[in-house]
This record gives sequence, C-alpha cells and structure tokens, in this order.
Amino acid sequence: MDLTESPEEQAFRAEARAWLAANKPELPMPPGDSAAGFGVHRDWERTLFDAGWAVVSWPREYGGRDASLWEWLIFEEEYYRAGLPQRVAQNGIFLLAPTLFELGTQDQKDRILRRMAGVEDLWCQGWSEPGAGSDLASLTSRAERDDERGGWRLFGQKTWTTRGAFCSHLFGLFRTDPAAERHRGLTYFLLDLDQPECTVRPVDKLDGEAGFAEVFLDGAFVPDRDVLGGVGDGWAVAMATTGSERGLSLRSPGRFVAVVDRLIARYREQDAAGLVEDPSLREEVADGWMAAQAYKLATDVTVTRLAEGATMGPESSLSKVWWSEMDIALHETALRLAGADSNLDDEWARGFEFSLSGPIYAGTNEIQRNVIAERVLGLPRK
Amino acid sequence: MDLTESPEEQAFRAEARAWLAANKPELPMPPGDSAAGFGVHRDWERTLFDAGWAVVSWPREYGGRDASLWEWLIFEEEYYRAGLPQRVAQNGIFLLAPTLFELGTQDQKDRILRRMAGVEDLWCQGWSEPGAGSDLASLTSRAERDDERGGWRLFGQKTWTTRGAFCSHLFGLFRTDPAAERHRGLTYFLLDLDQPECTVRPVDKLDGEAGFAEVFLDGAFVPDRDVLGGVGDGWAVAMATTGSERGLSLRSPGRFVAVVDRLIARYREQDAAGLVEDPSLREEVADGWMAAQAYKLATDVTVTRLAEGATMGPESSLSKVWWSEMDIALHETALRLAGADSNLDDEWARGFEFSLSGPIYAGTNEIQRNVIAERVLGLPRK
Amino acid sequence: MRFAPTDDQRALREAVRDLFADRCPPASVRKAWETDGPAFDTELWNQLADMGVLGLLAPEGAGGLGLSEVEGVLVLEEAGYAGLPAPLAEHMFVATTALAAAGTPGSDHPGELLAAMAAGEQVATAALPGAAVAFADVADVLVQARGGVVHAVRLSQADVVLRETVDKAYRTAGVTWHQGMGFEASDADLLAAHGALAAAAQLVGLSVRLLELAVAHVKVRTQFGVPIGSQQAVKHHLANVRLGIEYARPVVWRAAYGLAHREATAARDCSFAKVYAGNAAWTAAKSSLQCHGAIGYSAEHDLHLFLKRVWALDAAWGTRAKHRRVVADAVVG
Amino acid sequence: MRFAPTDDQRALREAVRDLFADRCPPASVRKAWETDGPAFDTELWNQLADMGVLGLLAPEGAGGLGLSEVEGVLVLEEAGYAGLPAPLAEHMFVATTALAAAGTPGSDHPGELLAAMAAGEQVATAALPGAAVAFADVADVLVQARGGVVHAVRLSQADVVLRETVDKAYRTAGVTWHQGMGFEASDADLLAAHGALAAAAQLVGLSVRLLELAVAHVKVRTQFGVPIGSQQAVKHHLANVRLGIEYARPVVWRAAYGLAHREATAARDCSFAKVYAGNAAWTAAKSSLQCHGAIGYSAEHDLHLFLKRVWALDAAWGTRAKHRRVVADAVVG
Repeated sequence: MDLTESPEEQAFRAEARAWLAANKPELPMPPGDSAAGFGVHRDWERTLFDAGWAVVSWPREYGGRDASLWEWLIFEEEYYRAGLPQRVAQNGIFLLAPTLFELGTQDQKDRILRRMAGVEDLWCQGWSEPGAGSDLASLTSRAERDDERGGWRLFGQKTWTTRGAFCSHLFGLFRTDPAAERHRGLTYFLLDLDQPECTVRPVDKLDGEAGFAEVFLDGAFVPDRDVLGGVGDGWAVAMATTGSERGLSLRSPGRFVAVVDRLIARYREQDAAGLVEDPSLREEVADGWMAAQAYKLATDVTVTRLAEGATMGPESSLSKVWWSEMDIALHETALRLAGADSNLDDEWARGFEFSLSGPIYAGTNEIQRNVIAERVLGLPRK
Repeated sequence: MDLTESPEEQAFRAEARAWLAANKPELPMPPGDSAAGFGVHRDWERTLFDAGWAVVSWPREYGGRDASLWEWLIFEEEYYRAGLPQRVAQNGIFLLAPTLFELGTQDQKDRILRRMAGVEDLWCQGWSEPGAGSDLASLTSRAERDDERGGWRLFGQKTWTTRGAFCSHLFGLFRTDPAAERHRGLTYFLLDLDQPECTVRPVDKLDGEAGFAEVFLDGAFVPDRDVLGGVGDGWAVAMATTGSERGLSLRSPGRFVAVVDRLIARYREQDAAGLVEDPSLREEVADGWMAAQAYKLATDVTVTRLAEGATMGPESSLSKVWWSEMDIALHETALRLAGADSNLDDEWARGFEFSLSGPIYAGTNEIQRNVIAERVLGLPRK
Repeated sequence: MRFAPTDDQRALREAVRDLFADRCPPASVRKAWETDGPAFDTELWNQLADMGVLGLLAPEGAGGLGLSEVEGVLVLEEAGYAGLPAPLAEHMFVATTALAAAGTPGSDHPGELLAAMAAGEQVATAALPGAAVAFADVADVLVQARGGVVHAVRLSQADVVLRETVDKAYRTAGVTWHQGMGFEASDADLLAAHGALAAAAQLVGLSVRLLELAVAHVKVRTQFGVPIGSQQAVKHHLANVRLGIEYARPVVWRAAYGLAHREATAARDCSFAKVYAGNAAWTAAKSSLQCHGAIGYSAEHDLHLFLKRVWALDAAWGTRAKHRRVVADAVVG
Repeated sequence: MRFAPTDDQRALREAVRDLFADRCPPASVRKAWETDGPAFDTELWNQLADMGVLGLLAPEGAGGLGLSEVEGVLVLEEAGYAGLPAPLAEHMFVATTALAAAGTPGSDHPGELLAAMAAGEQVATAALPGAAVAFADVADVLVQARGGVVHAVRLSQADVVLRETVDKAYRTAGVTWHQGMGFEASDADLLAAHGALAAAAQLVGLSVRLLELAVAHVKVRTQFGVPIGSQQAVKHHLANVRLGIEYARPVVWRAAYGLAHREATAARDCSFAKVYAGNAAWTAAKSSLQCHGAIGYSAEHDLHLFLKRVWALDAAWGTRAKHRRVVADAVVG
C-alpha cells in the first residue's frame, strides 16, 4: 500500500487547482437542464476543453492529456471542490466515449471524440422507451435497411433522454433484425438529430426543468459508418457503456466529498448562529462525511485493480447503489438542518430532487441489488 | 369513538390487578424453555387457572369468564404490567384453541379445552418439517389409515417444535392422501405424545435453552375422534390457526407496553447515575414508546372491527411484521443503553435473542410482506 | 370502548371525498401550480361552506356545526388525499379552534369572525409564532398565538413577502404585522397542537394517495414480461408503505380524540401523530416514486404534486425532530 | 498511489487463513464454549508464534517481524473470519504496539516482555481503562494505559472476576490491580485506537464469514420448489451485506495505514473503522440469521458462534455511538 501522491500527481493537482481557481465562471451557475442555463454550461465546458481540462484521461489527440486514472480522480476532486457543477457533456464523455475507445473505428474516433469533448456536438443516450426501462432488452424501436443511401432508417420513440432537448446527437439501441427477440438483433447507432425525421419533445423533470426529452424517430437516417460495433451486436456493445454508467466515471468521489464539505460548512454556520434545532444532526453530518470517505476509499481500491489490468465487473453495481443512496442521505441531512425552511426551493432542495433520481436511472437499485446477488454472490437467477 | 372504559371494564381491571399483585410468583421466573424453569411456569399457570384468569375470554364451562375482547386486552395489559412472562401454555390456548372453538366437535372441546387451560395437557405445534418451513404445503409427514383400531398412524419428522420437549400433546398437519400434492390431502391431527412411537429430541435455541424439539413419529396412533375438521381438510383448518399466530392473540399490546415501561425505567435509572453515554438514546427510548403505543392503538381499531363482527383477514400480517420488528428495536435500544456491557448475558440480552426469532417464526416477515402486498394491496402473485 | 368513526362520521368523510374527487382532481392542483399569483377556487370554497365543512368545528352559535377534532381529522385526511391547494386545515381546524377557545364570552369574543369564517366570507390561515405563513396570498386573516394571546390579523394590513417554495400549490410567506385583534387564549399551546395534528392528518391522506398511485402503476407496468408489481422488491416497498399508514392513522385519530376531550396528554399525542404521519408519508413518497421509476420523476405525472405536499407539510408546524423531542420530554423525561 | 495488499501481504493472509481453516474450525470455537473454565489451544498458539504471527508487529530486536498495522489487520480479518477464541488481537496488535511505543529505549523498555510475547511464552491481553478485560482467564499479562503510562500487569497478581457474557468463547472479566510494570507512553490514545481497529478488522472478517454461511445456505435450501436464494427479498438482504463489507474493509485498511504512518488523523480513522465495521457486521449477523430461518436460530448450527462474536466485538473497545461522536468531533467540530 502506498497512499502518497507522487510528485507528478501533486504537481498535477496544483496545476488543476490553480487553473480552476483562475478560470471558473461565476457560481452558482444556472441549472444546466434549463434552456437558459444550458448555454452557460456549454461555454464553460468549452473553456475547459480549450485549456485541456475537459477530458484529462483521454489521449492528447482527442483533447485530453493522457492522464492516469489517479490523475483523473484528482482532477475530479479539484473540479468539485471548486464548487463546479456536473458536466452537460457527461453522457457523451463518460458513457459513449468509453465504448468508442473500446469498440469504435478509427474514423469514428477521429470524427466524434474531439467534437464531443469540445462540446461542439452534444450527445444524449437513447436507450429507454415507453415500454422498456429496467427491461432494456424489450425495446421495440427499429432500424430499416436503406441500401440506396448506404445506411439505416430509424423508427420509434426513445424517452427519459437526459438533456435530449439540448443535444445534437443521440447514441442508442435499435432493433435491426425484426425477427430476433430481446438481446438479439439489436444494433448500436450514432445518430445526428438535426434531421426533419427527428422530433424532440422536452419533458419537465420533477424539479421543473426540461431535463428529459422524448425523441420521436420517423425514418431518421444513419449512415453505415455510424454503426458502433457490428450490426446485430448492439447488446454487447451497450453493456460496455452500462458498466461506465453505474460505476466509476459517472460519479467520481470528488463530487460527494465536495457535497459533504458544503454540508459541514452549512452545519457550522447554523451552529454558530445557534440555529441547529436538532443536536443529533452533528453526528448525522459526520455520517455523511464517513459515507463519502468510504466511497472514496473503495474507489481507490477499485482504481488500483483497474490500474493493474483488471476490468470493471458486476462490482459496479455496488458503487451505483452506494453513491445513489448516499446522495439522498446527504441531501436529507441538509433538509433536516434547514428544518422549517426545508421546503424552500434552494440549491439543497434542487440537489435533493436530483438525488431522488439516482436509485432509478442507469438501472434501478432493485435491479442492481439483483446483479450483486446473482453476479457477485452467485445466487441463482430464478 | 369512545375511548373510555366502562365501569364494568374498570372493575375488571381493578380485580385483575389486585389478584395478580397478591398472587404472582417470585420474579423473575427461570426461563420457561429450560427444564428447571418449565415446572415453575406450569405451577404458576395452574394457579392462574384455578382462580379463573388463565383464559378470561373463554366460556366459563372451559375455565374462562366469558370476558369480552376488550377485557382480554385489559387482562393482558395487567398481566405484563405485573412483570409476568409469556405463557408456556400459549401454543395451546392461543393457537389450537381458536381452531377448536371454530371447528372442533363438542366432544373434542369437552375433552381438550379445560385440560389445556389448566396445564394438565401441554400442546405444541407440529407444522414445520426439515423440508417445509415457509413453504408449509410441501410437508411430507404422513398418516396411514388403521381401520382395525379406528384411526390413523403417523409417520415422519416435525421440527422447530417450540417447547416440544416439555409438551404432552401435539397438533399438526399430516398427509392422509399420498397421491395429493401441496395443500390437498392434508389432515389436522391431535396427537398424544405419550406413546413409544413418538420420540422427542430437544434442540437448543440460540440462547442456549432447550426451547425447540424435533419430534420423530414412527406409527404413533391417533383415534378418529382426534381428527380436527374433516379428513383432507387440514389446510383450511390450519389456516384458521395461522391468523391467530400472526395476529392479535399471540402478541397482545400489553406485552410491549410493559417492555417499554421497563426500558424507560432503565433509561431513567442510568440517566440519574450519569451513565447514559449517548444522549440520542433518550429519543430512541421515546421511539420505543411510540411504537408500542401505535401498536396498541392499531390493535384497538382491529378489536373494534372484530367486536362488530368482522373477521381477521390478511391484515394480521401487518401486525406480525410490526410487533416482531418493534420487539427487536426495543431490545436494541436496551443494548445500546447498556453500551460496553451490552454483551452481558442478562435479561435484556435474552430478550434480544428471543426477539430475533420474531421475523422468522409464524411465517417469515418476507412472506408476511408478500401477503400484505398480494392480499391487502392486490398486487399480482407472480 | 370503540375506536372507529361512527356512521355519521363516515358519511361526512365520504361526502367530502366525493366533493374533492369531483372538484379537486389533480388537474386543479396543477392549476394552482401554474397560476402566477394567488390561486384559489372560490367556488369549491363556497361549496365547503355550504356543506358546513368550513364551520365544522365552529360553535353552533357562530353558524358552525360544533363538531370535534375527530370529525376534523377525517376531513383533513381527505384534503391531504386530494392535495387540496387551499387553507382548509388552517381555517377550519387551527384558526377556528384557537378563536373558539379564546376571549371572554360576551365581551371580546371573536364570534363575529368565526361566523364569517364558517360562512366562507372570510378566509383564515394560521401559523406558529415567527414561522412562515401558508396561503398568506389567498387568506384574509392570519390567526397566530403570541405570548398567551391569540391574534387575528388582517393580512391586507400586514407585510407579506412570498417565498419560493418547492410545492407551488402550498406557498408560504414571511408575514410581519404590528396590530391585530387580540383575544386571551385559554391555552397557548392549543394552536400549535392543532397545527401539528392538522398536518399529520393530511400527511396520512397523502400517504394513502401515494400508495394508491403506486399500486395502480405497478399492476399495469410490465417489464421482463410480468407486471413489476409481481416483483418481490416492489411488493415489499409497498407493503412497508401500507404498514406506515396502518400504524399512523390510529395515532392521528387518538390525538384528535384527546383534543376533543381536553386530555392533559393531547399536545404530546399531537406531536406523536406528526412524527408518525411524517414518517409514513416520506416512506410513501420515496417508495411510490421508486416504484414509478422515471415516469414518476416527470413533472407531467401527477405523482410529484403529492410528493411535494408531503415535503411541505412535513416541514410545517414543527419538524419531526422537534416533535420527537416533545414526546421524549413527556414520556422519558 | 496503490491501495491494495502487496503480494507478500496476500501470502501472509493466505497462510493465516489456511492455518485457521485447519486448526480453528467451528468445532474448535464450540469447544471453547463448552469448556468450563479457561479454554486455550496452546498448540495453535505455538504455531502462530512459529509463523511469526504473534510477533508480527514486535520490533525485530525483540524477535518480532517488525511489520505494520496493515499486515496486522489482514491477519485479524482472518481471526474474525475463524471466530478464533484466543486473544490474538489483544496480544499481537494492541499490547505489542502499546509496549513497543512505550518506555525509554535502553532503560525501562519492555523489550524482554515483548520478546516473550513474540515467542508465545507470555500471553498478553489488553483493555481500555476501567473496561472489562477479554481473555483475562487465559492471559498472563494485561496491558492497559492509565494517565499517560502503559502498564503491564501480571494477571496472577490481580483480582479477576469473570463475567457471564453472551459469547462464551469471548469471556470478559472485571480486573482490579494495584501494581504493574509502568512504561511511559508516547501517545496515551494509541492503545485505544489500536483496540478499536483490531475489533473492526475482526468484525469485517466476521461479516465475510456470516455472508458466506448465508450464501451457502440459500443456494441449497429449497422452498416453494426453488432455492430460497432465488427470491428477491433474500437477494437484497445479502446484497446489502455485501455492500456493507465493500465499504467497510477499505476503511479498516486506511486506518491501519494511518497508524503505520503515524498520521495525525489515525485515531479518527480507527473510530471511523469501528463504526463502519460494526454496522457491516450487525447487518451481516441479522440478515444471515434471517436468511437461515429457524435452523440458524438453533444452537446446533454454527451461525450463532459468529453472530455472538459480532455482539461481543461491537461492544468492545468503545461502542459505535462513542466512535461516531469521535468522528463528529474531528470532522464537524
């Protein structure tokens, strides 16, 4: 065990911290899920990209700086410590990009990755459908072959597409073999939404922001070069992204450590003003600190495994359950601290609303616990 | 709503309280599940019977005093308030007796009930088998017809038979139709264990007392008159008892109210001595009070329904889950109060150990929650 | 002993339930959300007056029905169930009982105001001292206790600053006032206890609604070829919600009975009710959302209207932490 | 950065695991239960000495291996897993580090005692001041800190009153003593922190054992025609146990690293470890029992041996409530 940062890592941290302090926008930023806020976020993420901080762990040729996983964690810590928000580019850079790196063609990587990191293209995920949520394999959106133009025409409806209303592109699964069932006969497509055959309808989330969209496709065209992986291999390709969505990259520990720091500050402020009504909240705040630290430590164990060549297995389900339930608990503590004012529509209330989606998206926690039991503990499926 | 006790009820309470105060044995009594303790309990319950307090809600002809359900609740409150323990006769008087009253022949009632209430006969429940726990219908113990003697011969093994080592009789389900499966072809028998064909092996519980037994039957005889309900109707007959086991009679609120009273006394004692290490325990003790009160109030609602002619439905599963989880919580609070001494083998540690069996026996709480969802809320079975 | 509503009480409850089903469907709650500025369904309010609901607890001499808190909580469970965007609890339950118990009969008695409230001519709200005031933008009068005196304050003569709340159909405001009609209170804690119990009753009704929505959804929503309601995890979520309701509602009824009979333990029991109803309602809110999945997280679905009312009422009239402390003070010492 | 045991550390852990699998099966734990009077497997103890485990943390000059708390917790996880009925944690981890850090080298240094301990000739136990002492009936020496001084007390010269504990293989005693060898402590809190962490490491190992027992049972136990492990409620119980372990073990390792590197935050992190390991272990104990059903509730089954060790170690070296307060003091203030 060696838990000290190398001189290089220390220098990386110092550089990131200094740059973020000097360049960060005015905080708090408006919500990235709102029409008004989205542009502000996009501008900021472009600034990040221009300075080489958008995707630190990517190769330099795509706008990264070849940073190690440890350095990525350090950057995330510094990013959230600076009070900065979740990235609007995240579904591209954290969900699609890992799949592209693993299974994309050179042409796809060259065309897509830099523009994605530079927020020229914004990617949303087209998985869920009205009839296919946890049971993704039951999806019915389909692709028809268009030999004339050399590609596919997509039909159907995708839903709960995060930030779909503001995105230019969609990656998603469609059924290319109408005779095949469930996991078979699916293909992973990369779709340009700027076509008359695509209709995007914003759907307000519980917090009132247009963070969701329904995407209706009526023959939207995807050229062959924008099929990711093989035709009919979509399920296997998509599963690569699922690991990322649940696991490390979507929810780096730095984010929760920063929430806890704000929570502690809030407690101290209220305590100093004699406004902590419930004395047991002090220990509850400490519970929050412990949960975030435990998440960070467990992530360090995982990163050590990954750095030594292991791959992320079903253990990503443990991570998903932990961070999503921790996020709710942290915000509940904040609301309890607010006491009679907990129903004010402030940053913490927004954060609580957002946290409530955690156990639902990216595979419900019920499904994740099944995965833990079946694939980590080896219990029988049914 | 009328939550005042009538003058008759007040008089009943006063009489019960006075009699218990004057006649109760030295406390605490040794565990009723131990060989040494069982006799002490039996003597005490005989004293109760002789004075007409053993089974207050039964008809006078069987040793009761025709008390109403409300009076029965009052008696239970006073009984536990006096610090008295759970009854060793309980599986007979609370589980078998309701079924006998509903479905037994006059001859059965005449022969069995008074002796049961007077602890001349002690009844244990023969339901579980090594292969049949939650899934009772999978039981394989069987009965063979003996026309010559006019009855049945029982074969097989029953297990987790509470206090089986000290009981004289067993009521249980056996398969009378070898061709029938699951709920069909079962018959409810009343068995005298004093036969060479019955072998009872005590099994120690987690608390070290011989509270369980395995009962091996190798042709034990039951005359026809000791079949309860019709041959082949055993499942329906047994379900009558299940309602009682889960619901009201096995766990009257008075018992938990008394535990809470002791818990509050313990807290005050420790607090006065400056020995409460964790200040949040005060609210936790209050949680215990609230849980027991809520149980009492919900029971009052149920008793009102029953008194007005309703029957106990699947709602008994709500009661089972509540009291069993409350019982654990109450004892956990007591252990937390004990702090570093919580691992001492005292009354509270024993109570905690006993409480841990609550979510397991009489249908696990997992099964009870299924029942609530399916039969109270109407969710689909599978 | 009989712990159940009477036939008359059941009939009252049914009538109110029918009225709300007809006149206050989720679309009406949503309308209150979407209205900029005060949203108040005057027609519904007048119907409540005509049915006698507004004056349910007012003395018969003031045009009321002279009924008790027991009837009151049954009605408020229905208001919670409907997500009613109007100060029925504050008006009918809290303000009315505080005013009816205040003042010296014959002299400074607030009989006139009570009569106007029962008739629906004056809309009252109520609040704890120093606390934000719900429905200050639609009410005429604020009833608040300060130092042993019950004050009735004309809101048109007070400073009212609306706050940005999560539940847009339960807006609160900071209210500053300097003069109101003052009536000597017989029991200064009475108003607070009624407020806590009124919130608790509505929270029970909300729990029932949230459970119904979830049950209906999981019966029809199919994944993996079966209704999700056949999955054991979903069953256990909703069984827990049902448990919470089963053990909270009798506590609310008991507290109402205690207030109606002026029991010494009534304030403690109202706190108990607030704790239990709050626990039940949050369990219902979170489990119902989880069982709905993404569709419940959409603002187009009705679920969030009820979820946010739970949020609002849990924070109103004292937090669960505070009321838990009150119970601990009373029973542990 | 590298947060994982080294190959050497893994090999040590495996060797200890193999030894306990061979020499300390549940039957051995049960034997300690059934023995009236002190139960101590001298042969196993000598094997631990021969392997260097008893002197794992003792200085090389005292015949020890001079390894750190990181190796120590890996070994103690295995001791917990086995339910070892011997004071390995107290001896090897707590007493050894307290003695090694105490005294002035060359003069009053407890080198001789340390050497005897590493060789297995003297059995040591340790305890918080005023607390009950585990294994006082089998140990020769009690190491205890009092007012900045680490004392080594010969138990044959002390009053030892055995207590009736729930776990009969982890008996504690009240010990009164008037004189012992005193060594100046470099850090009076060090002993307490080591004690908390030693308990935490064993609690993690116990959690793993309890989970394994439950997983094995639910795979083979059939009800309703299917293994009960295919039921979602059972799956979720055991998934939660696995979660508890996943997020407790790194905390234990981190605290050990902090002690090994004399970090200023080490005591806080040991408290954190005790809280998390205690939570994980109780979840494991209760869920494992529930998943076993009645058979787990029988004393003939091994489960209760491990469940009761959880009970004992959760109460030892400071309760979770106490350690949670320590963390709150450190991080919230």
